[in-house]
Amino acid sequence: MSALSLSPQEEIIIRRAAQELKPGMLVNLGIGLPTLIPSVLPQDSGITLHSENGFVGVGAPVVGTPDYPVIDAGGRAVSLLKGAACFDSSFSFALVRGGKLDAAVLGAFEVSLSGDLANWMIPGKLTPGMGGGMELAQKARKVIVLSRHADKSGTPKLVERCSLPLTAPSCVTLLITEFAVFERLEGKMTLVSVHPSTTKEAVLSGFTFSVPSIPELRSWS
Amino acid sequence: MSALSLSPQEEIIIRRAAQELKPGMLVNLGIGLPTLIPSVLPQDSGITLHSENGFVGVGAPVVGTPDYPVIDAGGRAVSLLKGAACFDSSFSFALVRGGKLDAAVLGAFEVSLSGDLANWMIPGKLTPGMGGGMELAQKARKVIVLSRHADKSGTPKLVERCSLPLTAPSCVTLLITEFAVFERLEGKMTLVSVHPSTTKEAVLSGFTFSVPSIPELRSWS
Amino acid sequence: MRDKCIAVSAALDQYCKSGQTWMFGGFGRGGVAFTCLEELARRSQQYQNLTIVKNDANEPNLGVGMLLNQGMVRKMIATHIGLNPDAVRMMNEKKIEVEFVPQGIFAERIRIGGSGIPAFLSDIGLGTIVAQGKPTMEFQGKTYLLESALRANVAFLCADVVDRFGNCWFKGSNRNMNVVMSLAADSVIVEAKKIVETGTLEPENIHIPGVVVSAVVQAQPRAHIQEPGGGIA
Amino acid sequence: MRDKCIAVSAALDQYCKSGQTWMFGGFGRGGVAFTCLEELARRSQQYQNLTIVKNDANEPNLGVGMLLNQGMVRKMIATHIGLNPDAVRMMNEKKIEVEFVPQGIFAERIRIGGSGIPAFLSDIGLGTIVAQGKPTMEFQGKTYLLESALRANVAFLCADVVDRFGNCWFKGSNRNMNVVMSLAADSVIVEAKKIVETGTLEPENIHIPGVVVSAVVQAQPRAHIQEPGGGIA
Repeated sequence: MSALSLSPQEEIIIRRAAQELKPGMLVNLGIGLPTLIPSVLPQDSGITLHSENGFVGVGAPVVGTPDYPVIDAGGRAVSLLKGAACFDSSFSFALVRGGKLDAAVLGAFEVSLSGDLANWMIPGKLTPGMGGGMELAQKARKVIVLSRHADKSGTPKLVERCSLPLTAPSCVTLLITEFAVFERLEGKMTLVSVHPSTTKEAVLSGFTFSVPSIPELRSWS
Repeated sequence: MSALSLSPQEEIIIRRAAQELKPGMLVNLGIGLPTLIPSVLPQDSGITLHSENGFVGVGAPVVGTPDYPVIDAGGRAVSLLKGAACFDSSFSFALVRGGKLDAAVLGAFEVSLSGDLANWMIPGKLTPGMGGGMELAQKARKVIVLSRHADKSGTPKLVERCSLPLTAPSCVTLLITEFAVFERLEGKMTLVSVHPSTTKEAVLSGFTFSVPSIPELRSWS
Repeated sequence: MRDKCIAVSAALDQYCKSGQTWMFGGFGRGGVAFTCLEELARRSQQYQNLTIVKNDANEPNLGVGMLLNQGMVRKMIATHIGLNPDAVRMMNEKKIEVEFVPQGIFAERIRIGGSGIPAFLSDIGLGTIVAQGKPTMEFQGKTYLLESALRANVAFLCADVVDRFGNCWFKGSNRNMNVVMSLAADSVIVEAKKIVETGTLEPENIHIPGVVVSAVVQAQPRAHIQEPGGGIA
Repeated sequence: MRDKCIAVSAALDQYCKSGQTWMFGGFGRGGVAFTCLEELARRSQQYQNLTIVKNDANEPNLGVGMLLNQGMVRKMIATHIGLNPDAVRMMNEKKIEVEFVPQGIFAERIRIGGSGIPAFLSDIGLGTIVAQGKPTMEFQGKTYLLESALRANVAFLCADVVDRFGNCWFKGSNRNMNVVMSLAADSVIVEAKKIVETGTLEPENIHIPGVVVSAVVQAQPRAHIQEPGGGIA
């Protein structure tokens, strides 16, 4: 579905994320990794995708002219599925703030132990504006964050406290990396599953602070 | 255009009111007398009529089935003019509150000297609710009130102070009766024109309080 | 996309409970879910103590008027009930409570109720009895009323055309309050005389996207409406 | 109904002045009034010190990016300008002021600006730097930001089809911010490649009624856009 080549780690992440999306759900996929989830979903997944610039029923990317009239929020020309519906921006965000989104799948710079998300700004370096990210992070019923487990220097993306400006506090439901799934339980991001390539101990020992885990980890898939 | 028979007084009122409506104006016509104005307008008047239940471009009444899909705010089946546009109630009143209505033509129980309008409620007798009347009275750029000059007992509809609950305070631009036109000038309803059938003195002497007038009355038509 | 067509009775079984708040689209007779209303009125023993949010009260024993005549309603939130003398009488006899809201504010309170906005500032009704007892606040040197969101447990809508997923299209003036209500209720039941296959409606010409719709039901011909001329409010 | 078609230059002469606030519909490249923007940029000496309200900053030297590159803009109100590195640079060098607004709040502030509502309560951005310095208030036991209306002197919209009276229809995702802006400006200029006779569009399928439109202008083919793929924001 996508022309982008995926690293093995990225493929692990999006395949694990795809498991969280069930038929009948209305889902918004953020720019980057989340956009690639449809490539690993079955053809008729029963999942309806929301594009915050004004429609539900996002279909496959198409090769469009520069003025192609249907683009997703990432600017890609896309098709509309049968049953798709278009609307204006105010209705689109009424859907979001009104709690109609079952899930938003987003990227992250940092996720804190309490589920804060920082994914829109690096002061002095990256200041493009928040777009629709704050509403999505704050109002989707389930906020699923996809991220490589650690940055290039080996520091995990799950941090004790975010150092970057927040997108929304205490909003992350699930953080999925190539090694682990963390779920916010009793207000704390908690290890609930590890990929077969690693172990609970290896994951937990990678943090400089204490990360809770459930006694019996769930199987990865 | 209408099957309703008009009294001579009513015809005087609506003909005088029609003069206030100019090509290019967006106008809402309240239930009752105002609804009859189109019957005295030229075919292509250039005036666009707004129906607050959800469209602009109200055309002539039609003989409709009980479930006819286009009704005006008075419940009459009507046609849509070429160029008409339908919308929902929230957009319809966004137009009204946003100041896009050039004029609203309304009925009245009472109009006060300061331009207060009472036309929705007679406590203990008539309590149907205000419908869209408050927004129309408060937000149309020009509020033109049509009324018989006096009630059956001879008491003028223009009163020193309204005794009935207000629709909106200080909102009336023009009050048109079969004898006179009053315009709100410097905050007071002021006699600006009398019908040829009467005189300035006759009109002014009909009030138990002082009604201002302009030195040189305007001609009726 | 999912086929949401079910029988009226199944929809009511699934979504409706006694004591709830229900919204009904419609202005007078246009865009009113008459088929659902008839089935609801048949269940007058089952559903009591209801709060009804509709622009108007329809007419005696018609539409929401049936719920009133069946004694199912505790409170009505409306803009104008003049075409239903039974409703006016019940209000005056204090058999029902009626909250009147200016029509545009009615639409807007429902719209924000469906938009995650708890309140907005308005100057509509200032200086009238409508403002009495309402919270006010100063903003940029002027006084405003603080108008709060309206929501419901169930919204009953009536479209002219609906597809099996719930995408709606309205003819003429039938759209009225239906669109704002589609977002402002926990469950949304749409009835329409014409139900089409999903994908039939042009995506750009859809007035309510099916994603907000819980169930689609077949509207029945309204044989009981025999006199000519539409009702109003 | 009145024929509002005029030349782009005539529309600008009539409605635009230096120092004004202008709104532009569009999300990335979709629904952007490129023809008006090119003529505006040609008049860079005439129009200075502008406040621009658009979802994004388009791309360098494209769309509203032209106004930025021509030095016409004092302030931008936007949700995301990441696709225009020139805009980011000008912001960082403090050559322009940028106010970032979350996208749905951006749409809503414009919508209420066109609806006679001065402010609304919102919890979007609470607990982030977006909330810093904004007025807050308590409502029903919770804290909210008070978000104020946004309006402009002129709104520039781009429809896919417009009739001579100004009734607009948008394809796909081109509608975006155009609808809310149609009510929120003193003057509204609509451009479209396809201008049809009034009465051609179905009344039910019109996205913006012509009554709010001041002028209709012919959009020109955008020959300067040669690379494939749409821009974003």
